[in-house]
Amino acid sequence: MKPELQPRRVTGPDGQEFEVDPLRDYYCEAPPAVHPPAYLKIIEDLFNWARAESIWILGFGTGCGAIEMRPLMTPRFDAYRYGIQWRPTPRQANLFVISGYLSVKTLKRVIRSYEQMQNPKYVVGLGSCTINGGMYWDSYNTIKRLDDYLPVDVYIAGCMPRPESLLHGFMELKRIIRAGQAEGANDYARNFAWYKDNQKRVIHDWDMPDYNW
Amino acid sequence: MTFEWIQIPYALLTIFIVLNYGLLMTALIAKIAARVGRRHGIPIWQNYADLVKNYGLRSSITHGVMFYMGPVFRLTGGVGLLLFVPTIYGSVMFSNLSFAGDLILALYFVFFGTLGMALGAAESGHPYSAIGITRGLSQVTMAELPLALAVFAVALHYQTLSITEIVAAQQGGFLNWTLFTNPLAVAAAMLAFLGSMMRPPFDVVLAPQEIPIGPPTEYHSSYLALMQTNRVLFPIAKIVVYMNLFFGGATSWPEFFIKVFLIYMVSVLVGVVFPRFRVEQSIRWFMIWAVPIGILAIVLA
Amino acid sequence: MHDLYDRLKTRFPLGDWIARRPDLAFVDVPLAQLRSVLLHLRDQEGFTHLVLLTAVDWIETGEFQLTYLLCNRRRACDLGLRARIARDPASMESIHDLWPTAATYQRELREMFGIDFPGSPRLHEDFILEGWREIPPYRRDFDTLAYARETYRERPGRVTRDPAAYMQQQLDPGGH
Amino acid sequence: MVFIAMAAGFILILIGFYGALTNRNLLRMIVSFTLADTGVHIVLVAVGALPGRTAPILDASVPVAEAVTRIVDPVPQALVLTAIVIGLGVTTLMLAYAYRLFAQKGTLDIAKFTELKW
Amino acid sequence: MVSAIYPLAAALASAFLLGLLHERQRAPAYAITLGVLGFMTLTAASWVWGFAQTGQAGFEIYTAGVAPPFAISLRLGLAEASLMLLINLTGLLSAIHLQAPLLAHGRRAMAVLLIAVMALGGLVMTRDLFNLFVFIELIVIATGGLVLLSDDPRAVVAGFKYLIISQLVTVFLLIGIIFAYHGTGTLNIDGMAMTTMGLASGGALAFFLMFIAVVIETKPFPANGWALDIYESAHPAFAAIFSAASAAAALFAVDKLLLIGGSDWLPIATGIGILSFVGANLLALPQTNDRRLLGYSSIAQTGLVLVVLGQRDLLGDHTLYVAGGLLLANAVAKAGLFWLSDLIPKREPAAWAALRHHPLALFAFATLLALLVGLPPFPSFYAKWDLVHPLADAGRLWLLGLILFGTLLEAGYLFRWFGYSLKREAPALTGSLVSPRFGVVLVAVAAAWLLALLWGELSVHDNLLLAVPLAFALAFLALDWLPARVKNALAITGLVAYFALTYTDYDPLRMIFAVIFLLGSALTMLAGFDVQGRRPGFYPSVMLMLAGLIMLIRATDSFAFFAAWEVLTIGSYFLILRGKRSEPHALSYLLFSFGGALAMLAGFALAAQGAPSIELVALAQVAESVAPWVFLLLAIGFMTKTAAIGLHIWLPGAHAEAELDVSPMVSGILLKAGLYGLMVLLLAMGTQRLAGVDLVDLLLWIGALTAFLGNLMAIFQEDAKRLLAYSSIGQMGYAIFGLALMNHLGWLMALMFVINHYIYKSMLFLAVGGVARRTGTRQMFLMGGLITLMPLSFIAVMIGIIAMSGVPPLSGFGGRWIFYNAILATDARLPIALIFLSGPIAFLYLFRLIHTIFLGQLKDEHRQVKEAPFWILLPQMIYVAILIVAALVPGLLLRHVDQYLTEFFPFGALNWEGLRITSDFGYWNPVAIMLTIGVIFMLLLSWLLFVNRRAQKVKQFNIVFSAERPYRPETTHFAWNFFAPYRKAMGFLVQPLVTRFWDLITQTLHGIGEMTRRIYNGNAQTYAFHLIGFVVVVFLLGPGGTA
Repeated sequence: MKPELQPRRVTGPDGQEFEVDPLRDYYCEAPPAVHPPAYLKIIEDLFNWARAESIWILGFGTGCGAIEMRPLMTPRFDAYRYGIQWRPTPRQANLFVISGYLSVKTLKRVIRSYEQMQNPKYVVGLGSCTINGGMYWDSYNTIKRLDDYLPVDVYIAGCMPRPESLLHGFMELKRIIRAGQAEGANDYARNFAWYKDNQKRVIHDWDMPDYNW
Repeated sequence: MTFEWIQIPYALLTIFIVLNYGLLMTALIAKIAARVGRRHGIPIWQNYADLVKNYGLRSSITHGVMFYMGPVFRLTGGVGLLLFVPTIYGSVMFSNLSFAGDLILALYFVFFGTLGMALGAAESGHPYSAIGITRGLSQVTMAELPLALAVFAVALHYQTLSITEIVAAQQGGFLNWTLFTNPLAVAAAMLAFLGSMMRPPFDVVLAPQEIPIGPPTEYHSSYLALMQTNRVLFPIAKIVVYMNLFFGGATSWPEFFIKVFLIYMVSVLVGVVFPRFRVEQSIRWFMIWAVPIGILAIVLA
Repeated sequence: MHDLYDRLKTRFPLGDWIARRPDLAFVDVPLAQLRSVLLHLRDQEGFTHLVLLTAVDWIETGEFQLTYLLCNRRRACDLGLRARIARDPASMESIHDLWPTAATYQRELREMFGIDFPGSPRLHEDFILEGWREIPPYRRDFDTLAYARETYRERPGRVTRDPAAYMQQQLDPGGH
Repeated sequence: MVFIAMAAGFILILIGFYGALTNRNLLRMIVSFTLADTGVHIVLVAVGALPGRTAPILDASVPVAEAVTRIVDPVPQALVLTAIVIGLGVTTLMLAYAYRLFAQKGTLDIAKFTELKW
Repeated sequence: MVSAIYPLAAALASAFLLGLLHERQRAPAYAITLGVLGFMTLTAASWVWGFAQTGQAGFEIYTAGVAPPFAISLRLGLAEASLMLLINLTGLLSAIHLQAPLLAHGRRAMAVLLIAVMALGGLVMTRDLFNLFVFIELIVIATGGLVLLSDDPRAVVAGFKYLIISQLVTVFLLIGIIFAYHGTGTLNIDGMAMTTMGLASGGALAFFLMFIAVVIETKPFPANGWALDIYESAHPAFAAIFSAASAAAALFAVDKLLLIGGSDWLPIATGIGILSFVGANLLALPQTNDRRLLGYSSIAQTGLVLVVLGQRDLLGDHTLYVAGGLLLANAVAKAGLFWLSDLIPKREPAAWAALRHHPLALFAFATLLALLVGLPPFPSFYAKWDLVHPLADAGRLWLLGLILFGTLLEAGYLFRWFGYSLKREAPALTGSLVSPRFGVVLVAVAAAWLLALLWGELSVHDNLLLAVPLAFALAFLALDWLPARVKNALAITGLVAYFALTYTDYDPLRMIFAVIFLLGSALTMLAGFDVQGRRPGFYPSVMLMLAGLIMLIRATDSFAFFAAWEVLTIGSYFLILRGKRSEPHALSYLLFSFGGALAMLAGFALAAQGAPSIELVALAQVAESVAPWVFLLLAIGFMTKTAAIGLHIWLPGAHAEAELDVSPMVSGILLKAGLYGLMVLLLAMGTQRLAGVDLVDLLLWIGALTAFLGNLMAIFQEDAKRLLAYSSIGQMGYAIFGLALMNHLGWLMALMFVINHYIYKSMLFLAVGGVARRTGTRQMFLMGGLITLMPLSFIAVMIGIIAMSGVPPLSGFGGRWIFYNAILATDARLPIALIFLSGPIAFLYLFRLIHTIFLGQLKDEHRQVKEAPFWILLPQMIYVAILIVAALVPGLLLRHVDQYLTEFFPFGALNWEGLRITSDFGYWNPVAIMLTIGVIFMLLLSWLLFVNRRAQKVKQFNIVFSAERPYRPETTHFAWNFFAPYRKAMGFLVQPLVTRFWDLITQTLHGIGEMTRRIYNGNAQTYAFHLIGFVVVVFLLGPGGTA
């Protein structure tokens, strides 16, 4: 573990000495909770409609696919008209597009960012690499199955997929959302132990709390 | 003017109208901007979807009490400002709570939301929030100055601080508007207006790439929804002040809609043309261009 | 560029001159002379830019070959200096004092090849591989495929084909 | 007569001052001051007598009532005596000082005794 | 009444008798010496008592039973008796102090001491020139002997230099005497005075020589190198005699001679005096030896008395009172200080920190310094006041200015010295405090207070010492042994009781100040309950300050006002000096305040036009020719206290470095004194024009600039208390601006600022102080995230900043609203732009204050910090309550003030109907605003609570950090250089120009002092040259020049 995360002795201003355990004192340790849908179906439907019509993508390009997503916002493809836009912070984003191959180092950041998004949240795997490793199938440092680590709602195959197929993927996601089937966040909470196990298996220097609030 | 209970439903009605108008108008403006770029742009009801979605998010976190109250302060500021200013001139229904205070109340209440928001954002402990607040506060101190000068010039001009009386003095043809009777003050005020609208070239506060969205970095879910509501209400409330002071106020809702839209478009037009200033650049810009006009306005008033 | 070789030759014992392009050449340098050649090139010959520092694992001879690629901006030419060091234990003099950027390359080489550069700043911090526990992955005795198989779960149904053959078959199933 | 005495006295005073201010040797300074003192005494004697007055003897020729304006005040003469005595005293004291100063530093140069300054 | 001959004879006889004793019988010899000195002292005391009781005039003593010119006559009057008492007492006490060296040197030394004291007394009493000469020479010889009592080997040199000078003096004196006699036919001073000396016979020259010889005995600058050497090297007890008794006697001799010279010679005496006063004080600035410093001060004071003697034509019979006040004050103080210096192990002034070990010694030091500087209630204070007034009336403004300048210089180095004594590293005292050597110091201290009482009684003004508040404050000196909590309770009770007793006396304007000064300070002092132990020195200081404040608002004439001003200045100085690192700041505070006070003194003196003092309301009737100057001087005086820009540099350090509960007092309460002064001034004098400039307009600009720059500087501070201090500067600027608007609402606003600023600045200083106490730092960037640990402090700060920034619904908004209405009624437009700008700037630093301390990231070492102590929180919570009440019903107090102001500004009053407040321009309904905002806020909050009911509370590192995680809180807390972009844009405005300006001035003064004192090169001959040069120059400028 990094030295800054190890417990340390600190002297307070009154001379009293005490221990600070960063992981305990600076991070929330609560596990993720399963959040049920709204009590009234009609309200949940309204929410699902809104969620489907307002998809905010986290601006985090994890691999080479990131550069392929730019055209989506150009006049030619104009994803805005589907209510899709980018947000710079995971707190405000709903959709995490894993854009291409995912190295272990990046996976750690992806997990952090994913966990900082709010329920409901969606993951789209973009390109072959997220599905089975693609051309990095024999790499020492690239994961092969994204759904081992995060709940994935939609995969978009291709290397790279064209913007049209991306749009298609997003439409598919919208459909799932509207049908109330995009419950990845709750799945993640429910199968938290399994996901963590998988994540920790590849991330050897796990230096963060189990769940990054 | 005194308080009567009937004013509460009237006020709610005002809020309802302005909120819906604002949601549609901002979408429309985004759509216009998109059309300029040969895009389709967002659907006209996009803002409703965003708002509902954010209210509908299931989970949320909190960094503490002030974090919780920040958006409440913010929206209170917006709603309060809207209610403290008479919306429609000559209408008893839509004079709202303007009996509580005059122009000065409106001028200072603007800061209420800013302060609360800054406190809330700061409690998140996020350095980007703090940087955003620094930038915002630094910029707004200088941007508000021409407005204060212009307001002072107008108050001198009409010898009153009551918004209703100022609007009354501008009735009877558009040549009576302050815009024409005191163009310097209006010029100063409109420059200040650009600075307070969080649009380019004065939007470095939010700088989405550099300091992810600035002060509201940590805000999400219903907090964000409250702030979005305010983002719709507050500029309109501010524009209502401008409209009343400089553009003859509005005697009916259609006139209100048109004037608000046009005034809003000023900042949009400037925004799509100019690139972004850094904070110190915008401070200097206000100091060199806007403040002297304001000073000229009060000296000549 | 060959005149450069002639000039250098008079001063330093150099190996063969391998010209890849008119503006790119490689030359072998004895380990002991490497630093002085680098210094000379930087200060006298205008090779002010360290383009990269990389290594090749010659497992057969038990050596690493280090390549210092320098660039002369003014004359728009690159010169690669090659030096060989023992593979085990692999250690090399650090040149971060000549080019601060070298420190980063050296960090990478330490991580990927396990070459030590004593004195180089932040050398032992993780660079790309966080929490790596095996032997350095670019050493040729590291079995990448086995490691990947063992570490990352595969998705069944993946088929690997030779691209040329596969396209041939797709475009011309008859095999004409 | 009075004038000559006065002139002599002043010349002595000036010589004394000159000597005291230009000689750096303590003893020479002291001697210079005695010269000046002597000059002062001469001047005192010369000036102390008021012209046209009688000796300070109150008898029939000088009624007590007019005495104030008619006699020469004896006090100035007493003053000279006192001054001489005091001058002697001061000179002695200075010599004693000079002795101690010499004992301290082994020199009589006044310019060497400047530890106290500013 | 004992005849004057007896003491002289007793001394002389016993001096001879001592010679009969055996060399080894030292103790009896010493006993005899003390006995004789005691007898002389008692005799003198009986004389003083007698003269004072009977009011009898002085009488002549004919030694030979006949009238002059046949015999020597002595005179004994009240003045002579007092001086004799002074001289004999000094001699006695010095003899006690000199016990060890006297016993070591034996009977001869004792005889010499007796002779010296006798001769000094003789010099005072004699009316005969011959006798004068004899006594002077006796003094010379005795001095020459007594100098050698010192352990310092350098004393020998000093004595020799003295003798050389004496030789020259003797020559001048004798020549002068004899020629004077020649011209007048008498040696009797009074006789000579009666006959106008014939100029033809060189009478003027004769008198000049005589006069200059005696003047040189007063050690005038620059012909005084020898005297300084004696002060530095002689035994301190002898230096005490040399300073107190010799100077007094010499001055009296000069005064007697001036009788002969007549009024023509007064200007010369004045000139020499003022040169000495200013010159010696200037040279004292760079002194590093305490005794030499005292020597310079002694010379300066003697010079000042000489000035007074030179002003006999103005002062007339009052000369004695004035000169006596200064002379006795100096003598007592100098004697005391020289005696005290014997307890100090080292000779640099900083070594006086040794006194810190003993509160009594420190008290003695403070008393003696105050006596020396002329602070109330000491005699020199009355004397200076009475000196300055005729001077101003007679138009001797240069002299007046120089006197004030010299006084300021003197205060500068003396209080710097006092600062050392409290703040520097304290060495051990040499000798114990129970020894007679310290006992004599206590006698001096007692004498100082006695003189204070006496001069107060004698003055035409009120006796300050008997004023109830001051007496109450001084009582705490005696109670200093009590535990702090008891004293605190006493103090609070006293304040509240005084208010209860006197609250009917105040008009609404004064009522506001009375409430703040009495009840407000009582409220702030609740925080004092937090302090354990005795807290020595705190209560006298704070009560002194509050006494000054109360006396200020109760004062009706200029004297009482000025005295109160000085009292509050000195009290607050002691208070500020208590802070850990406050030494330089306290000094700069004192110097600015003192300088301002001197400007006020000049202003009052100008205004009084010869009267001993002037009713404050009568300022309105000051003659038109001087009125603008009076206004200017008084305004400058008041603005040093409100820290107007240019005069502000003392404030940040002084307020920031003060103790936890002192900062709110000096900021929230003390600053109001300046505002009160300005109000009194503006009410009485209104607008004044000088050189075509309306001074009130000038004030308007100063106010606006102060508000702007004060606020601007505040936002760049890293130290929380400094930030608040700069903010105070800005706030005071607002208040000055409001006053200078000179309309109804402007004044109302200023008064509202007075109240509001008191409340929120006290609250913020307490809150920040509490935080600083708990976290051990004032640097804001070292704090952060304290909201959860110190929630109450956070609430106080939050309410404070909302109120202060003027955001509705709290009370600050009312101030802004009145402000806007006020400026609408004025024609001055440009300064308004500045004031507008400073409003939002205030917002910047306030936010910074709350953000960097309470929000953001909590630091490792602060994780277990506790909430501020109860007693520090209690006043804050009361302030919060007051703020909210004041926001809801601002009319509670303001209404009455509004009404009262109508007397002075009939137009523009507010209209208070129901809950609504209406002005000529607008309206405002505080309750409606509060309710509306409250309701909206609560509705939205409950909505959010409902929607967010399942929010997860997270910890401080659970933030979005670009997919990384924070490493340490200190690298995550964005706090240092918080307004960097603002600094880039506006930083050029906060160059420390003013600080540089004042630095330059002090450095120049120091430099001049440093350069000039090189003339004292230590060589006796050079000193002789100085003397002769001095004589020649005085001659050429005086009688020689006119002839």
